[in-house]
Amino acid sequence: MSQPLLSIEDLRVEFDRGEDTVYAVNGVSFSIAEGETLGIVGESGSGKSVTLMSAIGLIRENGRIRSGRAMFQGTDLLKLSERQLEDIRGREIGVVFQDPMTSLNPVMRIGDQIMEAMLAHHFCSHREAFERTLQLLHEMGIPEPKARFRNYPHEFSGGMRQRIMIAIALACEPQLLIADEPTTALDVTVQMQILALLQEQRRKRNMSVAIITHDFGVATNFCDRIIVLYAGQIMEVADTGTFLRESAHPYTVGLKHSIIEIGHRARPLQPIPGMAPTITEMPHSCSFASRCPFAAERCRSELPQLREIGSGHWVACHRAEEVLADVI
Amino acid sequence: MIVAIAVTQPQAPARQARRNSPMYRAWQRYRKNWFAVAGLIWVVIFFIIGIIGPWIAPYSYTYADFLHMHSGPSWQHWFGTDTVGYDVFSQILYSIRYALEIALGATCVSFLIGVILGLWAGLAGGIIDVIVMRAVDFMFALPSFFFALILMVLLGKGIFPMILAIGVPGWAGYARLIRSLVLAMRNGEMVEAARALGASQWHIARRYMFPNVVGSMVVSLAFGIPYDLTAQAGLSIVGMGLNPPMPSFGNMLAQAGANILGFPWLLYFPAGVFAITLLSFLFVADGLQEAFNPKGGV
Amino acid sequence: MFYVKFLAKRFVAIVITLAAVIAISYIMMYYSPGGFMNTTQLASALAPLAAQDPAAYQKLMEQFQSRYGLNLPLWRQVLQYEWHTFTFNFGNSMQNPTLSIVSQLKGALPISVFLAFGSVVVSVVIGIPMGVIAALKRNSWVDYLVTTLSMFGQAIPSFVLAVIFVLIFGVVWQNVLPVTGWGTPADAVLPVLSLAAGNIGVVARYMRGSLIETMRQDFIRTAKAKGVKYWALVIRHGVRNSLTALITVIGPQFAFTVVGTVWVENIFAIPGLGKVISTAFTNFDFPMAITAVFILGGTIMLTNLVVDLIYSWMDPRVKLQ
Amino acid sequence: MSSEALLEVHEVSKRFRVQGRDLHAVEKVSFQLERGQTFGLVGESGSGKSTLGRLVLKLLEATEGRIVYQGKDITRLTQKQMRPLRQEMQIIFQDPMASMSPRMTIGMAIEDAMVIHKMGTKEERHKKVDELLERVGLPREVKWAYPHELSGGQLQRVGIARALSLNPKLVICDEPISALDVSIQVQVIQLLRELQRDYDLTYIFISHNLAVVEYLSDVVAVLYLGEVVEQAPAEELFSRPTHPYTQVLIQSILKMPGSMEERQALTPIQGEIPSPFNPPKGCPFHPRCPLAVDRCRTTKPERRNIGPNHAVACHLAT
Repeated sequence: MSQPLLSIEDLRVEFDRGEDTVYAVNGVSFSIAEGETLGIVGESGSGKSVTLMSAIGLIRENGRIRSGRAMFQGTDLLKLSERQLEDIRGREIGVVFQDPMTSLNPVMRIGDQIMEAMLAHHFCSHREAFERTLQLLHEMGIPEPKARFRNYPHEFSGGMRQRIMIAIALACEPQLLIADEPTTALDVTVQMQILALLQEQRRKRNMSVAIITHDFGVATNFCDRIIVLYAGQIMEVADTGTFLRESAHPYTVGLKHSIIEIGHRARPLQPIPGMAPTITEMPHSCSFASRCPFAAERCRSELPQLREIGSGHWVACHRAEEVLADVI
Repeated sequence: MIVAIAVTQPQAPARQARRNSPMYRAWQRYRKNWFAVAGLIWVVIFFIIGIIGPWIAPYSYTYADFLHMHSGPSWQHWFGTDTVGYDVFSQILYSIRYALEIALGATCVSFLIGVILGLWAGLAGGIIDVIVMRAVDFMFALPSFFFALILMVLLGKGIFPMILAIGVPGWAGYARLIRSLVLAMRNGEMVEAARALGASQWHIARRYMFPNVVGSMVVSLAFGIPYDLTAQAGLSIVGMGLNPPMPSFGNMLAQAGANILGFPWLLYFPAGVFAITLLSFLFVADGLQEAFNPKGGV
Repeated sequence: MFYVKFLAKRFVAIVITLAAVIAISYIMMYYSPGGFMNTTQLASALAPLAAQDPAAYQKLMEQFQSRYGLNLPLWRQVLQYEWHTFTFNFGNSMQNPTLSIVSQLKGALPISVFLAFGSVVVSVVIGIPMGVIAALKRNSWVDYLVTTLSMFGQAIPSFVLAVIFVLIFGVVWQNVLPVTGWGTPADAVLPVLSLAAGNIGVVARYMRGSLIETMRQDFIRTAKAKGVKYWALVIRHGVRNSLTALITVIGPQFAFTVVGTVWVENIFAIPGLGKVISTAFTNFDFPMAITAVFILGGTIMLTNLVVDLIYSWMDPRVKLQ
Repeated sequence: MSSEALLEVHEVSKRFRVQGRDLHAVEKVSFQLERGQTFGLVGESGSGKSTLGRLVLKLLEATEGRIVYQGKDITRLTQKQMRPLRQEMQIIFQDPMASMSPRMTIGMAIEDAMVIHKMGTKEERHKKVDELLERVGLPREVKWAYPHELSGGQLQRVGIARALSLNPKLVICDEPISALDVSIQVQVIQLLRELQRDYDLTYIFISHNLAVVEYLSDVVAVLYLGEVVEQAPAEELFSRPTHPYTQVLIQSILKMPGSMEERQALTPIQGEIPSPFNPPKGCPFHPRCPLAVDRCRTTKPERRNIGPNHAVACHLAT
C-alpha cells in the first residue's frame, strides 16, 4: 500500500465523568491508505467512534486526548489549533453521522446547509456553490433538486436526510469520508440504498472511506480492511479476505459465531458470555479475558500487544496461533 | 472473614440502593448548590419569623410612638420609626407573618385548583380537556394580577380576600403543567407497561405517575411562592392590599417611596428584607429545578 | 390565504376573550359591595337634595341610572356595555364625569405601551448577549456573574427596584436623572430600567440554558464537521436555534411587564395607563377600570399574536393553528 | 388448523385519527397461534407491527375485527375486565428503560407486578424476585439497583423477569433485542428460547431483523403498510419467499460472506415506504415493485393461499 492518508498512532482518549474516568481509547494505532475503504467494527462503548472523532477535534466536552498522533497528509491533527482544524474538517475530511433526524439544522433550508459547507471553505463562489448544490442533490438521488433546495429537514424522510448528509460531506470533494454508523437508524431497504450510494460515490471520487459500524455484514461486504475494537483497544486488523477466512482473536471469532443470519434456523447459538466492561482503570491485562473461552493465566496478568501474525494481519491476543489453529 | 461478608451483604446493597435513589441523588445535587443552600437557610428563618414574629416584636403594629415619629434607627427602635411613629422592625416582623400567610395560602389555592383541573383534563380528555384548556388560554390572555384587582374590589380588603384574589386566578399555570405531565406519562411506555401488567388506574396513578411528577410539582410550587409574594406586595403598592395600619411590605415600600427624602431607613430595611426573601425563594426554586432535572448544569 | 384564515381565527379568539373579560368584570362589579357604579355613594352625596327636593333627587338618580343603563336587567346591561366597549364608545368616567374616558386615556396609553415595549426591547438587547456570553464561557467567572445578576434581576420586583432608584437618584445623586413625572426622554430611563431588570434576568438565563442545550445538539456537530467557523457556528446555528425557543417566553414576559407598569407608574408618578388603572380601582371608578383592562388586555393579546407569527416564521416546524 | 388455538386474531384493523386524517396502521390482519408456538412479525418502520402487538393485548382498542383468547372473545372486554387476563398475556418492550419507573428499584419493579395481582405474601414475592433474577441470569443484588444503574442488556433481562413473574402463557416480544449490542442480542435470544421451553410459553415476536425472526419463529408474517403481504411457516417463507417485498427484504440483508468471492453486490430497491396517510392505490407495494404490472396499480390483491399455510397478497404469486 502507498503512503497512508491518515495514520493514527497510539491514541489515548479519556472521559471525565465526575466521580471516575472512563478510558475510552487506549493506545489505538492504525492507518487509512489512499482510496481504501476501512471498516471499524465494535460494540457500543468500544471506542470506535471516539477514535476518529477525536482525531478531527469533534470530541465531547468532557473528553481529553491523553496522547497520540493523528498524521494527515504530513500534519498532526492533534497539534492543530481549532481554527486550523476548521480548515480541514469539511474540506479534506467529510463526515456522515448516524442519526439523520437530528444531525441537520432544523431551521435552515437544506440547500443552504449544503452550500454552507462550500462557502465556509471559500471552495467556490456563491453562484457556483448554488449550482454545485443542485448537482450534488441530483447525484445523491434526490428528485427535483431545485424545488427541494428550499425545503427544511423535517420535510424529508430518514433516507433522504441521510442523502443530504452525504451531500454535505462530499460538497468540497474531501479525500477522506468518515461515516459514523451511517445506516444504523435506517430500515434495511434504505440501508441498502445508502450503502450503494456511498460505494458509487467512493468509486467515482476515488476517496478513502472509514466506516464505523457494529454490523459485520455491512463491514465485510463494503470494506477492504477491517479493524475490530473492544474496550478501547484494537483486537484485530486484517484485510477483509483474511478476516473472513481466518480471524484469530477470540472476540472476533465469538462475534462471528454469535451473528444470526438467514438460514441459521437449525444452528445452536453460541453467545459470548458476560458483557463488555466500562474501562475505568488503565487496563493491565487483556480486557476480554473474563469472557474468553481461551483465557489462560497469562491473559489475566499481561496486556497483549498488537502483533503481526500474517501479512497485514495483526492481532492482540497471547494465544492467537492456538485460536487460529482451532478455527481452521 | 468470609462469613462476616456474607452476613453483611444483604444490608450493604440496601444502603447502596438508598444512596442511588433518585431522591437522594437530587438532594446531593441540591447540596452542592451553594446559592440554593443559602436560600433555603433564609427561607427557613423567614418561616420561623413568620410563626413567632408577633411574640418577639418589641411593639404592637398598632402602637404609634408619637414622641419618636420618623426617627432613625436607635436602641429603642432598631430599624427606626415611620411618619406616624410605628416601629419599623415590628412592622417588618408582622409583615413577614401576613406576607407568608397570604403567599402560602394563595399558592395553595392556585395549586389545588390547578391540580384538580389539570388532572381532570389530562385523565378525562375529550370535551373536558378542551374546555379546561380553553379556560387556561383565557387566563393566560390577561395577567392574573388584573383578575386579582377585580377580585379585591369584589371581596373587600383583608387577608382572606387577598388569598383568594391572588390564588384563584393563578391556577392556570399549574393546570397546564399537570395536564402536560399526565398526558406525557399516559402516552408513555412506563404507564403502558404498567397497564400491561394489569395495574388499575389508581395503582398506576399512585405507584407510577405520582412519584415521577412530584419533583416537577415541587419545583413549580417553589417558583409560585415568590411570585405570589410579589403579587401581594404589588396589590398594596397600588392601594389594593391590606389597609394600613395592617403592616405589609407593599405598604411600607409605597410609603418609603413617598417619603424618601430624609427618611431612607424606611426603605433600607423593608426593601432589604423583602428583596433577600424573594431572592432566597428563587434560589431554592432554582436549586430544586437543577436537582430534579439536571440539564443545563455541569 | 392560509395567513388570512389564521389571522381571522385569532382575531375572533381575541374578541371572544375580551368580551368574556368584560362580561365577567362587569358582573363582578355589579355584585361588589357598595353597589354597582357606587350608587350608594352618589345617594349619600345627594342626601341633602333628597331631603329638600325629592322629585329633583329622583330625576337626578334616574338620569344617572339611565346614563349607565342601570335600570335594565343585568344581561341587557352586559350586552349594552359590550356593545359600547367594542364600538370604542367607552363613555365618561365616574371620577371626572365631565371628561370622556377616551380623552383621559388618550395620553396615558402611549406612555404605558412605550414603557412596556421599551423594557422588553432593552431586555432583549442586553439579555441575549449576556446569555450568549455566559453559555459560551460556561462555569467561568463571567458565567457566574451573569447568572447571579440575572437571578437578582429576576427576583427583585420592579416596584422594589423603582423605590431603590428613587432613593439613589432622588437622595444620593440628585439631579442626575429625574425620579418623577413624564415628558422628557430622561424621564423614561429609570422606569424602563426598573421594568427591564427582571426581563433581562429572564432573557439572559433562558438564553444561556437554551444555547447550552443547542450547542449539544447533533446538528452543531454536523456544522463543526463541515468546518464552519466558530462565530458563524455560534450565531448561525447556535443562537439562531436558541432564539426560536426564547421567543416563547417573550409573550408571557410582556404580559408580566404590563403589570409592572401599573406598579412602576405609581412610584414614579407617571400618568400612564397603569396609574389610571390603580387610581380607577382604588376609587371604584369601574367604567374607567374596565376600559383600561380592556385596552391593556387587547394590547397583550395582539402582542402575543405577533409573537406567534414571528415564532412560526423563525421555526418552520411550527404549524400555526 | 387446530381448534385449540391459544389466540385467534380475525381481520383486525386499527385506524388512528391524526389531525383530521385517517392513518391506517393495521389493515385486516388475521392469524392464529397455538400453545408453545412462536409467531414472528416482520416489517420495516411504520409497517404497524408494534401496533398489532398492542392490539392483541388490548393496550390499544382495535377499530375492527375480533381477538379471541383461549376460546373467549376479548374484543369487547373493558379495561377492567381485561385486568385478570393480563396475568396470562405479557409484553416485553423494546426500550426497557422507558418501560420502568426511574423511581423504583429493580426489586420493586418486579415485585409490583405480583402486588398488582395479589400474588403470595411479601416473603413469597421477595423469594420469587430472587428466583426470577437468577433465572434470567442476573445477580440477586441487582434488585437493589435503580434502572439507570444497569446496562441495556441487564435491563432487558429485568423486563423479561417482570413479565415472567406473572406466569404468563402468551408473551409479546416487541423488538426486544433491537436496542442491544450484537453479543448481548444473542444472549437474550438464547434466554428467550430457554424460557419458552421451560415454561411452555407462546411468543409473538416482533422485529425488523429477519434473521432473528426466522431463527425463533414457527410462523412468520411480513407486514407492509399495515397489511400482511405474506404469511407462511418460517422455513417455507425464507426458502421460498413469494411476495416481491419479502424477496426484497431478504435480499437487502447483508450477510457475512464466507470469502471475498461471495461478497454481495449492493443492489438497492428503488423508492421508499409511502406515507401511511395516503397509501398507494392498488397493491400498496406496486410503486417499488420491480415486477408490477397494470393490474397491480389498479386492483388491490387479496390474500390467498398458494400452498399449505402459505398465504400471499400478490397478483403475480403462484
